[in-house]
Amino acid sequence: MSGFLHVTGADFAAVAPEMVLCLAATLILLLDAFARPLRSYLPYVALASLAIANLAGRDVTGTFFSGAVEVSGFTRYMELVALGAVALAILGGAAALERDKRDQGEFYALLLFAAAGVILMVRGGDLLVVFIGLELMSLCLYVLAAWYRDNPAATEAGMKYFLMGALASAFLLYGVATIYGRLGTTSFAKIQGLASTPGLVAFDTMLAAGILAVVAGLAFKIALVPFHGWAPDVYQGMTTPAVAFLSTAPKAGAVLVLARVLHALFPAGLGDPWRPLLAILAVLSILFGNIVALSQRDLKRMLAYSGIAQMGYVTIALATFTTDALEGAGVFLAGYLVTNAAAFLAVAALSSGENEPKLLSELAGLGRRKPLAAAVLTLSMLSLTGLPPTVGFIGKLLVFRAAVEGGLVPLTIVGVFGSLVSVGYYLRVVYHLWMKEPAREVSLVPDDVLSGAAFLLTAALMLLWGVFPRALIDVARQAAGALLGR
Amino acid sequence: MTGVLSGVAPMAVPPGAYLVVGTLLFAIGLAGALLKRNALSIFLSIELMMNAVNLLFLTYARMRGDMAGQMIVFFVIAIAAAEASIGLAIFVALFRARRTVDVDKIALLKW
Amino acid sequence: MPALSGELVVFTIASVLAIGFALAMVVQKTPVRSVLSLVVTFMGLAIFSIQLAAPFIAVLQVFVYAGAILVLFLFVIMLLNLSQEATDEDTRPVQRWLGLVAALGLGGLLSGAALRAPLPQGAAPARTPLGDEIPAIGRLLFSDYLLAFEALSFLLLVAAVGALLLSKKRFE
Amino acid sequence: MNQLWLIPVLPLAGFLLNGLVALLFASARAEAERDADQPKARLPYAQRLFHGVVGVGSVGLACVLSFAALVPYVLESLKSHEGLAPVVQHVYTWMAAGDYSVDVAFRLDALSALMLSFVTFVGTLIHVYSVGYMQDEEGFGRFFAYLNLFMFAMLTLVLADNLPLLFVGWEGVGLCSYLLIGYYYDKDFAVAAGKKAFIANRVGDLGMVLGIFGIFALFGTADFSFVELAKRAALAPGSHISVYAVCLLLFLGACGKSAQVPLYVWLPDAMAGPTPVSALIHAATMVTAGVYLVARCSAVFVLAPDALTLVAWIGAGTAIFAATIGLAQNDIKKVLAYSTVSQLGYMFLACGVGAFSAGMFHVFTHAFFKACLFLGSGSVIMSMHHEQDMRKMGGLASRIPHTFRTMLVATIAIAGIAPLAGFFSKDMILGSAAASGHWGLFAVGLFTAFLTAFYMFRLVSMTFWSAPRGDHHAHEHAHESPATMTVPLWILAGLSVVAGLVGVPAALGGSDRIGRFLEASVARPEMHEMSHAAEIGLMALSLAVAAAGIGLALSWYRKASGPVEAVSPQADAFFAKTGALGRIVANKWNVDEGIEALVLSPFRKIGTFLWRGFDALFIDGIANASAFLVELAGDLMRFFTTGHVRNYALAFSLGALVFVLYVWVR
Amino acid sequence: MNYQPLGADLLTTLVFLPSLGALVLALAPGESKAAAKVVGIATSLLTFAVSVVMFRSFDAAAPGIAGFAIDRPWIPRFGVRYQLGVDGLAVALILLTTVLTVSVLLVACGQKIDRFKGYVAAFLVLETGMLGSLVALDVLLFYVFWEVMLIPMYFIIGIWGGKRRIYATMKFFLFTMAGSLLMFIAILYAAGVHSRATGLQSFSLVDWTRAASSGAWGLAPGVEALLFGAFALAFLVKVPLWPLHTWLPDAHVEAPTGGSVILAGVLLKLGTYGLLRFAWPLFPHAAARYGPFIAVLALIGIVYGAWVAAAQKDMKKLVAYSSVSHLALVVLGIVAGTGAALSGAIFQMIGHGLTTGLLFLLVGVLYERRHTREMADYGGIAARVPVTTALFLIATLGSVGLPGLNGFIGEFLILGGVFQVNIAWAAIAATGMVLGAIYLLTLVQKVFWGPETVAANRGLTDINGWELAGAFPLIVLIVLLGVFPRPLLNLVDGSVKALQKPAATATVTAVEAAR
Repeated sequence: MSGFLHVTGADFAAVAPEMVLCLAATLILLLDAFARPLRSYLPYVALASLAIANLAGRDVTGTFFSGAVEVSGFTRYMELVALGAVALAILGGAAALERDKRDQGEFYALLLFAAAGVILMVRGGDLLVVFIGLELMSLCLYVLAAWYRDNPAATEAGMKYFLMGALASAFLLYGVATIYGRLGTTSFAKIQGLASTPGLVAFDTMLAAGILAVVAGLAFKIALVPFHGWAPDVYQGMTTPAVAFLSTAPKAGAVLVLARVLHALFPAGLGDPWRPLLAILAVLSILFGNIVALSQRDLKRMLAYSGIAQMGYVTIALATFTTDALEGAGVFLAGYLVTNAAAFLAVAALSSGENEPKLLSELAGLGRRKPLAAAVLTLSMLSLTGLPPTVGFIGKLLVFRAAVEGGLVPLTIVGVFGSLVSVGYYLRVVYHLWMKEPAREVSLVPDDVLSGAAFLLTAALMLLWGVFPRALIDVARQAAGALLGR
Repeated sequence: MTGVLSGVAPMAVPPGAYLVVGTLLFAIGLAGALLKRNALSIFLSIELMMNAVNLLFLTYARMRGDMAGQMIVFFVIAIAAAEASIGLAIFVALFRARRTVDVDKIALLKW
Repeated sequence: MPALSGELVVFTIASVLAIGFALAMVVQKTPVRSVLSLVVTFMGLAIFSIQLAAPFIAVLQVFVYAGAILVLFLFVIMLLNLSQEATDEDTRPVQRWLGLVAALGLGGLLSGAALRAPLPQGAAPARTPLGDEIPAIGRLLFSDYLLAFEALSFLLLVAAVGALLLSKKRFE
Repeated sequence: MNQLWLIPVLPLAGFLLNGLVALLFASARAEAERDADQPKARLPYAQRLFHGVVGVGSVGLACVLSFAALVPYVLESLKSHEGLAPVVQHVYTWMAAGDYSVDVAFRLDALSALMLSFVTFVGTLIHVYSVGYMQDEEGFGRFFAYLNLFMFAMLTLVLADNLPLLFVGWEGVGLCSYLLIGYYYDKDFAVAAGKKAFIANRVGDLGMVLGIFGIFALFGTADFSFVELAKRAALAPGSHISVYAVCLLLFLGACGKSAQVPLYVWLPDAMAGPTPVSALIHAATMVTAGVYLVARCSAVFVLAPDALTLVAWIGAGTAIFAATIGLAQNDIKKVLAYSTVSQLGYMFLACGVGAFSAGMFHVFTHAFFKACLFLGSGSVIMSMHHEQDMRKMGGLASRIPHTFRTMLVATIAIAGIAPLAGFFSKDMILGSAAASGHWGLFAVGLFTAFLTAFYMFRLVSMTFWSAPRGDHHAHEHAHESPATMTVPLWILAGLSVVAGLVGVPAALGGSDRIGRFLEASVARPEMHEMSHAAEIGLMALSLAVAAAGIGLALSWYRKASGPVEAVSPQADAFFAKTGALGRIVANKWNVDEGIEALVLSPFRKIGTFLWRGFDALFIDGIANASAFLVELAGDLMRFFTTGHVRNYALAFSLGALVFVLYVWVR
Repeated sequence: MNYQPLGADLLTTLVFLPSLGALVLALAPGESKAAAKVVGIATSLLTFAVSVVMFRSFDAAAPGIAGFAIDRPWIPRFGVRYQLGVDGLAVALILLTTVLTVSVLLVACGQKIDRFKGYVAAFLVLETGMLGSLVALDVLLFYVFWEVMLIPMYFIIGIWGGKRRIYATMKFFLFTMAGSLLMFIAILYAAGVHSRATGLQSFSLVDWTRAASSGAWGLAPGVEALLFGAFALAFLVKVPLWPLHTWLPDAHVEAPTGGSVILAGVLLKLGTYGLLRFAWPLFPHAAARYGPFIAVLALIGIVYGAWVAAAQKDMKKLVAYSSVSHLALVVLGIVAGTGAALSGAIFQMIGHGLTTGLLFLLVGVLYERRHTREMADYGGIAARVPVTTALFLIATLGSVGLPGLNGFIGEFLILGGVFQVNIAWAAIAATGMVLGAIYLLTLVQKVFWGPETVAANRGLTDINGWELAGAFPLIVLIVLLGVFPRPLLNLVDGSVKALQKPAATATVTAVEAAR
């Protein structure tokens, strides 16, 4: 039983990243409101805060706030992913918002808050904290989804995302309640303690239902079939730079939390109903995502379905649930972050306006007009296809290898079939960019420094990690090891 | 993290009853979420689901004589309020843009 | 024991009310009525909270939910004056029937599970006057739940900003 | 000892020189006359001089070299009893892989010496002849380049010390015949004929190649030392192919090259090429390569008597078959072509009955008189301004006397009238056929002799005697060819008279030198000697038969004065009696039509079907269909995302429900 | 013997030099064609020079794939290595690759090509991919290069191709990828089995071959069959073997000249190379068991390809189908596995690369001028383009397998080797000689001989300097290899011996020595 306010400085140091982000966000809000002339510097403030948060998060480990947060290599990995995602979204977003005359301050602020939420969600050592982090993130995303609130599509996206999100939260909460009821605690540490002593926890129908509810709630954030319905609509309606964030960090966060939950409940490894369950989710997502993406004509929708499929591959790793598998998942997610963000930023740069539909056909002949963006988009398509020498290949390599080692060869076969199908639509983008003459002229925004930087950065990472993956793999391995305590 | 619920008597009503009621309310909320057409009504039903879950939390807490459940409920209520404000704001914006909040009329983004 | 029976009676009435009005909320044609019927349900829930030795929560329940949120709902409904809006009943048979299947199925299964699940009995010291747990809650908020509490504050900030932003008419 | 490899290499050099220069001028000409019609102009004198000198010079030099090499060799071997050891010169190792190792090595022995002699000599003459014959051609240089290349290939074939190298020459001559037949590349029939020749040859070469591997399998080597092994019947142990099969395969190759039934079809068409080509390639040298091959491998064939018998009968069949067709041809070159086929049949007949040296002897003599005939016909054609139809000729004897006389001599020679070359060789063949006891073969041969005599004198009569027909004007202006053409004619005519003397049989007091000379290289299976009396009897018989043929021909055509369409009433009357048979014969037994109907058109049809049907419809069908199905699935499944948020919620809940059930039942 | 011409070790230099040039082009601003010409030609020539240096200093006597071996960790986590090395076979194919790339770029300089810079860059990247897969000894590394090849080729066909280029390029991409993806899984599985069996985490071909030969791998027959199937499928699609061949005609027809040349010249060879390097040595028992089945497919392919080629009206399609037929012969030789057959197969790989490459190059020369590939649109142009005609004739004859040109050596040795194993196979395969003559001579006849029928051809210009420069090395090699095949045969002799040895133990010992 803990006394009154007995938190130490170490506790606050531990949550420094979240605090930095939240405070920076608040600062931005204030500047935006009261220091108009400084507005043009807001993106840089945001970026700076990211840098600071990153530094603040370095080499802290342990549990703090009496178990409310657990900081480890695992959570550190998530921090990097989240910060990276926000950075890219901001870099790419500035130009688009400028072009469309949309308020920016809150945009950055909410992105930072969302990042804080993701980080908190993954660091949470207690289901309650996880839930709060998740809600913090979600609320920001709801608002960002409806950012272009005068735009019918955007508001619709916001509405759909919000309603589904709320439903998912309810399910998640039900699961938390049940777990709490059956195990008497919501703390991962305690749950793991109970679960690791055999016979102590009876996995009866009640608990199973609870766990399932949690899985469903997180699968919704990851957008796995059949909990994916929102994704295409939201991607399509949401402002593109924000999608660059939405489609990466939250998914990654949800995946890691799921891994955390599963590991806490099944320290000895996934048992019978759960591994096949995840396998089913993976197969459904891979097949549905890839096949439906094939018939999409709207770029962002297509990328949404592709994202569903990509998360299917990650789910293969979850189903395998060995150190190698989680390491693979980590690498895959990092690669997916860079690649997907690059793709969406390129889409933003290659479109004439946020309110315009982003049709594949609009890309025709842009290879000549905007070589950099087009090249980056091409590269990311290749990476999503999983072709060497891009990071996409490395991710698939690790995941598939782990799955094969784990005896899930059938899953990998489904996976490669999916990849084969995916060639169809990923290369269609390339075809439009380089091999097709434009039907009509599209007016484009002039290249700006920030997005240019984003493009060079992502391109560099896609290739660098594809050719020299060692560093990335080592980090991911540490993360996985930290989670599984190996 | 725990806080023991200071002295409570053994429950008169079998806890299972509370759980069943809570679960039923959850299901009813779900039904509302699935069957209503008005965005607000749907969200309303979801709020009901949340409250149902709260009931479960309280029941478990009571059964275990444990504070944690109540604390969670406390937070959930707050979060629900926040959600509500955002959600309703979204609905307002939606209504401005589309002159309706009937979700069956709102399917611009599809397929 | 009469006291127990009394508790049981209260429980029964409350649950009938809660469930009944919950159902009413679902079947009501107009949003306003739905909201109002939900108020009753929440009252019932408040009663449960008291019975479950969580009076503070009960109060919150009444204040926040019934008092704040539902009122907010009513405001919005008025604002968009949805009362004129087309009735709220379902016109999509597939959705309706499958929805019922899902809801009833989950409800049945889960409550069945709830009944069958072996429930642990917590330690139960002698009864003390209500309200003693409020200080405990306060203490916990500033000790174990401090982080959550801080996070919550930012969450509310986001909610405020977001709501403000979304309901603004013009862009700057 | 001088270097054998120089002999083939010299013409090769000539080819390169001529070829490059010709190509240069050709492309310059193409540049000059772009967008314009290209007049067929005769080349400037300087160019013709260059090509002529290079062409003739290289071959002539090769000829000199080879005689320098072979004359001493021949004399030596004739002195010695059982012949001289072959001279073998290794140049370098061509390829070596696995169990196969092939050297580029040249060999001079009796056989190759014999071939070498007339190949180089006749070759040179024909080169000289061509200088005159081709003078008006704008492709003069190209022609000589091809011709030189041919000489290179032919000499390689003759001198090769192993079968693969021989095959190089073998294919090389095939290529050159393709190029030279198609020399008039803007004439469809010429090009088609060339292709036909090459492909027909390829069919043979298919057998040839497999035969070579067979030899490898049988003897462990393919250089001609295997002949010695074969003579000792020393087969490699455990070879997985029978001698019989190998012989058949090799013989298939020979059939292709030497135009035996059924692969003879290309040779008549080959006449589309310039006449010197017909003389050199399709009469004197290349077509006899098949006989040379069989003689080379005689020792092997002897090990498989059945194969020999087959060879004999194919030869005999070809001989009479081609002869019958020859009867009814009116194109002067076609007559000669079929006569060539028939004579080649004779040679194989000889080989088949084991008289390989007789076969080679006939090759030798045939080279001279048939070359002479062709060159003569060329001279005739030129004088008639490229008219080849004998029905439009007649009475040219006085107009072109040299041509007439030389051709007459050659005709007598081929008809087998003693003591000209043809008599001895043909008689040796018939003799050995009889000696070997194959009276059937003997009969066929005899009858063929009769036919040969007939159609050859028919040719002479229709061309030089009989009344002038056709274009009067052309007849008036018919003029004798230049010396570059007549001199070779006379030389060849002379040789057709004396060439036989190298093989005068003992019966006539000779000593069959050639037979003894060749013994060193070819096998001579045991056959019981006939008495000289019997031999002389046979000779008399064959002479009589030949005389009969000549007589009939003269009686029908000598004084024939009919119009173009019916030159000789008697002949027509006779053929009318033969009825359908006659028509079929006149129609070359409808062989080409048959091949077209039974082989070529099905081939084309099936090919098109496989392409359009199997590839495009079946395989691609499967590929495209599966792609289409996936697309279709996408186009249908996308509608699960209805755009109605409640459906998403429903999917969510149902998913949860189903999974709960799943988790519980597991 | 490890030369370091440009700082890095020889093989690394060789492989990445071209992409360095590509990088220069990519970063260089502007669309200057001249600059692109200089960079492209210079890079390819330099690469060729490096390959020659390698060839000169390569010790053919040294057994196995030890040449210039490099071995560095790449993904040490599970033992993926940056392991390069060459044997005679690889050296031969490398030389072919570098030569053909030079030719292609030279020809490109002489023709009108839009987005020239990208064109050159694509070919340079492609060269890196090809060379990489030729020198990679680590199976995964090989797979990486193998896939990298797809991308530039996809662009080459897709951007600079003909009318139906998109269909063609997608077909090419999907067919090839479908094959290789299964191989990918197979590789991972094999690695797993290997590490469990030997306790050594490695993707190195060397280790695997050792395991396979020493039986330490201990693959169950069924498993080995499946793995072999996956590998063989990937490579046979690339070859392509009947009935997996239908992508080839489309790809060839639609590809630009250079694309066809490289496709026919090198990419197809990488299929057979893969068979020789991986499928056969790694899974000897399965190869032995299922070889005959592949042989039957090959026999069908020989006849089928030739037969269909004879029915073509489009020059490129005809040549493409001829490739199907010729490569099937190579596969047959590989299956036969005797010394002669293997040498012949390898020789034929090179020979076919040169002859067919030249054929496509010359067809491209005509296409550049008349923008049609229909034979009917030509005819009787010999007098207009004498030089082209002469070159085309030589290429054709080389392809027909005329003795004295390179085509014959390969054909002869393959047939000879097959004959030792199975006379019937040899007999059927030999029909390819006849059929080949039929369709190729028909091609020459319809295009060059005959009367000049089409007026448009009167303005036809002969092959120009750049194109001639591109074609020249090929002609020279075609003749030289036909007359003096020994150097090449000796070069590959070591590889052949290694392949003949049961499960290629030579490889192992060699690289042991190299380490």
